[in-house]
Amino acid sequence: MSESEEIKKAALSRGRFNMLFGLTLLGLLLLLWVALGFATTSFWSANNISNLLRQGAMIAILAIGQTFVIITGGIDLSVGAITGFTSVIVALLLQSGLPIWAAVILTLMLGAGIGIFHAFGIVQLGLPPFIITLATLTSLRGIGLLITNGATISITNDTFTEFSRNDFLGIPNLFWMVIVVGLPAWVLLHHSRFGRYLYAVGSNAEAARLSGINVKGIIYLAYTISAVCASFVGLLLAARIGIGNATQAEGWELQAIASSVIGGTSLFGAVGSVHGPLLGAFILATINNGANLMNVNSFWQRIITGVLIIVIVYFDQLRRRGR
Amino acid sequence: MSESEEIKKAALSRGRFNMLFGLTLLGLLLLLWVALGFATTSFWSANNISNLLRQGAMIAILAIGQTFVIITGGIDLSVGAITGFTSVIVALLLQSGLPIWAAVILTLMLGAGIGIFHAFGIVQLGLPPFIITLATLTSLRGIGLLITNGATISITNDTFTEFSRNDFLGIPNLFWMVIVVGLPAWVLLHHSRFGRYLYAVGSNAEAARLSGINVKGIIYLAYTISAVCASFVGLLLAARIGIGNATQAEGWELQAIASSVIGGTSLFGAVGSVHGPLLGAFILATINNGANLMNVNSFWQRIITGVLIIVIVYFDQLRRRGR
Amino acid sequence: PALAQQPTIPIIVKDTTSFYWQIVLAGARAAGRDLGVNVPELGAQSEADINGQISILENAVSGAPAAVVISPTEFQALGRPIDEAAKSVKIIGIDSAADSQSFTSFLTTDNVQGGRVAADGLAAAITEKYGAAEGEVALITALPGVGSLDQRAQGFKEQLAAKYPGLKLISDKVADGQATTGLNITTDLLTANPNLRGIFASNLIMAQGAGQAIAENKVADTVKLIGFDSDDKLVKFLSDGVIAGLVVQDPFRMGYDGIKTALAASKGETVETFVDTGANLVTKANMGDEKIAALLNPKLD
Amino acid sequence: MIGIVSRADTHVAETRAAGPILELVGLEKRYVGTHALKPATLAFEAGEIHAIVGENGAGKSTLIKLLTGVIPRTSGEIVWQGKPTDLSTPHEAIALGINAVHQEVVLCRHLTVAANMFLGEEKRRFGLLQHRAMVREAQVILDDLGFEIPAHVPLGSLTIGQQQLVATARAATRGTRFLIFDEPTAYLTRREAAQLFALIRRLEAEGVTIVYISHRMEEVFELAARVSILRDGTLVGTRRISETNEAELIGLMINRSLEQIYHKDSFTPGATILEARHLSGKGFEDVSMTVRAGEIVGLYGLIGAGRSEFVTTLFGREAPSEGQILWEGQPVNIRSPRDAIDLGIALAPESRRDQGLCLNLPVGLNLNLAIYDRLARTGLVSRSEEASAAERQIADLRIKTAGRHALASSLSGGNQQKIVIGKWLSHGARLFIFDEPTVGVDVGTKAEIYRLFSALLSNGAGIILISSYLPEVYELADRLHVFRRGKLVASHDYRSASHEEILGEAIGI
Ligand SMILES: Nc1ncnc2c1ncn2[C@@H]1O[C@H](COP(=O)(O)OP(=O)(O)OP(=O)(O)O)[C@@H](O)[C@H]1O
Ligand SMILES: Nc1ncnc2c1ncn2[C@@H]1O[C@H](COP(=O)(O)OP(=O)(O)OP(=O)(O)O)[C@@H](O)[C@H]1O
Ligand SMILES: [Mg+2]
Ligand SMILES: [Mg+2]
Repeated sequence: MSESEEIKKAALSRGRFNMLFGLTLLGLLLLLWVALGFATTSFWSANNISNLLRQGAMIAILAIGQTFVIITGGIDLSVGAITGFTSVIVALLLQSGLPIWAAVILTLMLGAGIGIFHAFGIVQLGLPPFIITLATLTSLRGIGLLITNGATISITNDTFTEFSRNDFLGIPNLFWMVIVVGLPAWVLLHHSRFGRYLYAVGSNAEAARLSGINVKGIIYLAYTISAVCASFVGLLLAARIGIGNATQAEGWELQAIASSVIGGTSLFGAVGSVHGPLLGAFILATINNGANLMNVNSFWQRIITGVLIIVIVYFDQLRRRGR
Repeated sequence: MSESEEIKKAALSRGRFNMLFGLTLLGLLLLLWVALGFATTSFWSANNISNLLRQGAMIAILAIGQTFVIITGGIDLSVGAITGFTSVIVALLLQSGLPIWAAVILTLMLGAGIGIFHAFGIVQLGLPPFIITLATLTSLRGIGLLITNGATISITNDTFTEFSRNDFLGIPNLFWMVIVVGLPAWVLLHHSRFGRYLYAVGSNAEAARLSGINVKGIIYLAYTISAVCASFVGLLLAARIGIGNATQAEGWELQAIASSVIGGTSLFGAVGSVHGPLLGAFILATINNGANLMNVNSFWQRIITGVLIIVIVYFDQLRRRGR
Repeated sequence: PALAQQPTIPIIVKDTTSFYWQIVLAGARAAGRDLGVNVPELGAQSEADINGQISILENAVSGAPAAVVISPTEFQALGRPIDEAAKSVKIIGIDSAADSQSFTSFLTTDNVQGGRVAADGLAAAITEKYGAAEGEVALITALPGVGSLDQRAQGFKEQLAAKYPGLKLISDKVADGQATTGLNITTDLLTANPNLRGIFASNLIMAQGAGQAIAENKVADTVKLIGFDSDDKLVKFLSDGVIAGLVVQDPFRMGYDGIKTALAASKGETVETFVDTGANLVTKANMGDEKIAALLNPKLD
Repeated sequence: MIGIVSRADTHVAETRAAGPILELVGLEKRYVGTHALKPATLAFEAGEIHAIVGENGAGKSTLIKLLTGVIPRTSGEIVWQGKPTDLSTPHEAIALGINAVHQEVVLCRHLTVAANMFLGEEKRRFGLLQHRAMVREAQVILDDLGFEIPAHVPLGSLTIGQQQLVATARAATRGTRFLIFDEPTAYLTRREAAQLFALIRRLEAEGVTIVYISHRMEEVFELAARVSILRDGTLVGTRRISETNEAELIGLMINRSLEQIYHKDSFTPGATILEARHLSGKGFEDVSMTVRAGEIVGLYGLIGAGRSEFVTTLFGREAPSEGQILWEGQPVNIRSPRDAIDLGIALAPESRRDQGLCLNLPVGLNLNLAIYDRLARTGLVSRSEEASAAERQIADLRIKTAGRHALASSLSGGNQQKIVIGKWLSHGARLFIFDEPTVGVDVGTKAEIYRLFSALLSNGAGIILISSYLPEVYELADRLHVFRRGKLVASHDYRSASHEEILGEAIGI
């Protein structure tokens, strides 16, 4: 199909998709939910909805952080490794007797440090984001394994571990954490100067520089946010599984990036939102949850996930072209 | 340093210094080799050099294919999955009694089919390369697991498996395969007009199209090359470990991309070569081989790999800027 | 309608992509057919994915099954979630333990014991060749941070220290789960340590890689390899003499008996609280035994 | 009239009195391999309009980049109101009140017009952006300046000309005291240029010092009080506008005299090459015209009149919605640029950045891009032919570059434009479409390009020439078509109508 045909087709579908336009990805997610409600008896049980909210929460938070980086035109491959690594750190700190608040703050500061290191590598050493974050991905797993000697550190602090299981106002704490991260992220990205500058840097770094924007500072900001989000997820993971283990969260970076891209973020930068990645993460979580409930063979589950990713993104593309 | 200066310097280092750039990564590789020669007794044994050449071969071939895709500004996350999947396919074909040449050809054709599907998704459906190849990554593993039920298919055809063990003129067959792939790839990328078109598409697809280049065709070409390389590696893998198993080659896509980037390819497209990724792959293989020979703790090995990646790419950047 | 009346007992394994767990699932499937139970087959996509298994457990429980059969991926981490789940359903554990008192019954191969069996097998093979249990040996683990693999390593090392002081563990390698990595590590071990006499590759995929390296370098005579679990590739290696021995468990029985016990427990019958399904050393000598042969060639359907 | 330079108002009196506002003392810039600006000493008087002229690659943009902190200088001093300053970052320049509208539109395509206009100086309340207030205010400014541009759309959806206007509006409203325009009218038509000049006069009245770079001499004479001439990186002189003339300036610029810029040989038109019959498409409607061998068909119109859309449709970039294209009398279906090129059509597009150049690839590759099927007859690219083809274009068009291996991005704007044209000269097409071919090209080279047109015509080719610069189409076109809002509203033979008539038809009065 030639581009002109594409344009024509887009024009034709404009009308039809104008309705869907308002629904967007949220509509797709709800559609999935309705379908699963018919297909299974247990999907809409309170219990399962809680589970679903819990299951999507961690990837959702990673995806939000990742989105900040992608908007600047970069990528952060290390988020999974940071999550695993910080789960070890917080476990060690808690086991050493530190109060929870201190352990949490120290862990988040460590996360910030990793993010700053990434930005340093990119800005000062001129390394491609892919390379520096791939290197920390490898190294952090190594360091985590080294200090634990490959073992798991159990967390005996029950207040800490119970947090991840409990609810507040009937909504799982883990999902509240998505809101706790998402709301400031939304304000920052869509309603603050820095958010604006993130887009500007991703769109045209030279133009941003000529406008007097501190481009390097913005890059530091983006990578720090991503790494802090990842270490925050490390805390949640440690609380949820009750241990610190350096090999956890393997491959979550790809899931986070996928959530972000499904949510409409462009890997070329300058396009993205906070709600998109959230929806992306919960769409992926719903696919898994639904497949489990419907007792789909786990091999089929992979195939279906792959196909659904294509279908969802394809329709999202169509809708956006039709806009 | 300002962007314009960088551009100017990059300009000078291109072309005339392209050769030198290749040589200097080669210099780094040789430096590693000399250092390892001093650090261990067995590094320079004929046996170990053979091993090293074998160990780097598969990632090197993946990296070459990947480079074609990256030069167009895309990415192929599916290469590891294709490798695992095609190792299953060739094992099944061989076990069904097909002669080797037929099994090989069918497998490579399947690989080409996957590549064409990727390009179809990108060109016709307008999907981002990241998404479509992530989707096939997931689905192919699922399909491979489904048809094998998670088991490994042993290959009883000894001619096939011995190929990966044997030498020709004292050089391991696996390394010959790197040459068999690398030489045509080099001619194609650096000496044919398609090579020029690949760069043009990666630099500015619209300008390329207005210059009469069949941009879609070039994208089909790039993804097909990458997928065929990956399925070729699937053949080599099956021969080397004597089994077909759908979960093999996990994470190799990242290793291939890393090799390519270490070899000077830019993830923004339009910059890359054939010799760069080769050197990148063998640098990574050398790090692992050396660490094994020196009996470095496996956890330290990860840390060292990460650090060395940073150091190597940093020095490479410095040198390129310094030109 | 028949299906609707059937009780549902999901089985949750550690990693659906590995052959070992497929045999467990096959056992469970067979039990489901024989006993009229609906058996959803669940599991994470990697033995290292603790969070994934917790989510799957939560999902399984919210489907209100008659009972749940689970093989906990990690001792500590699965403790609480299992306690939580046991509040609403009966939980039967298989293969590995968890930090929980809530199991109604537990069927396991002791992985630590499996590691000891491997050490014994390696010592025997080295003694047979060199006359004494002496010399350098190495250990290759597929992935870091996986409970069962760590237990095998632990049992192996303990047994070496306790019973075979002559065997020196000179290298303890952890790979990334890929057969090629096992292959490369083994080749490099052979290069760096010409006096190496034995290797323990502690799971299926590592044994395949290591076996290939032994075959490639034609050192089967001097370097004795012990693997863990089996498939036809490894059985061929064993009969060709490339591998000195395999430690095999009885995954089929674990799956079958797991469902059977769970069904009984869900009906309120009393069940045995602990069953050891055993780990056996298979060598070229005993691989023809009927019982062993059944273990080596489990029927998947 | 509202004071658009709000912050500068208070300084008017003071700066007027203070003499030179900015001085260069021995300012110098070297790139590896290029001495872009040789030590230059020059003083800008407060409140004056100072023009800078010079050939492509003479160093004009380099000078501007130095003054705005975009690139670091090699040596020399910049003195701002008597005090030497660093000016090592754009931020510093902006803080002093130095702003520029750069030659290439450097704004963010993904952001809205309003966001671009306020970039770096967002309006906030309680730390939060005031999205609506910014759009509203941006719209007020745009309307006040007479630019018909919506403030809420993404910048990337505008034409380059419109983007250029946004950049101008933006630079003018930032508390500017020293404003530099680097070829601002390159993409503008008469009407927009007039709006721009009005803006410049307004700024002048408010006491802003203006540096104005242009290749169009009449603009220099219309606006400037003084003019400085750069040649090959050297500042060769400064003149009061009242004491010089065009010939002297051109002589200083290119170091030789140029009798006439517009070179026109007359050929008897041959057979019809291409005919468009009632062609409609996105942006244009019911256009019919013919192009014959040996003639130049000129298309004139305001920004967005639909000329580019029309010719890119001829070139197969988009499909027409109605109508027919005939090639040498035969109806043809051109579905892609490839089809068009195979027929024998060549198009040098209007936007060199977006459509014309692969900026991060070498000059040589860019020049040869359209002819690789010829350079690789055996399948492999002939390195020697590749080199000689590129070298020939570099020499013929006098492209100023470190060599064919230099990246296209390292060339000055006008030299980049030469690549866009040069790419097609050796192609051997029968119909050449040049969309704004001389944007940013210096007078000397313009003359060369016009001479090349003659050479193409004498070989039996036909040319469609689009220009927003009326004198160019007026002096060169054998037949001139005027576009207005997507329609072909008038046609004239060579010099059969006056400038004013044509302009009136284009605007629609
Ligand atoms: N980033 C760069 N790297 C290397 N050389 C450069 C770079 N930018 C400009 N040059 C060179 O510096 C010289 C002056 O360029 P400059 O852009 O100042 O010219 P100009 O007078 O603005 O020309 P034009 O009228 O074509 O815009 C040219 O020879 C150009 O090739
Ligand atoms: N951002 C936009 N969104 C929608 N339509 C646009 C946009 N920009 C331009 N157009 C429309 O496209 C049509 C043709 O524009 P085009 O650029 O072809 O005109 P042109 O005569 O070549 O003008 P220019 O001098 O700017 O090149 C016009 O009707 C214009 O309104
Ligand atoms: Mg310039
Ligand atoms: Mg135009």
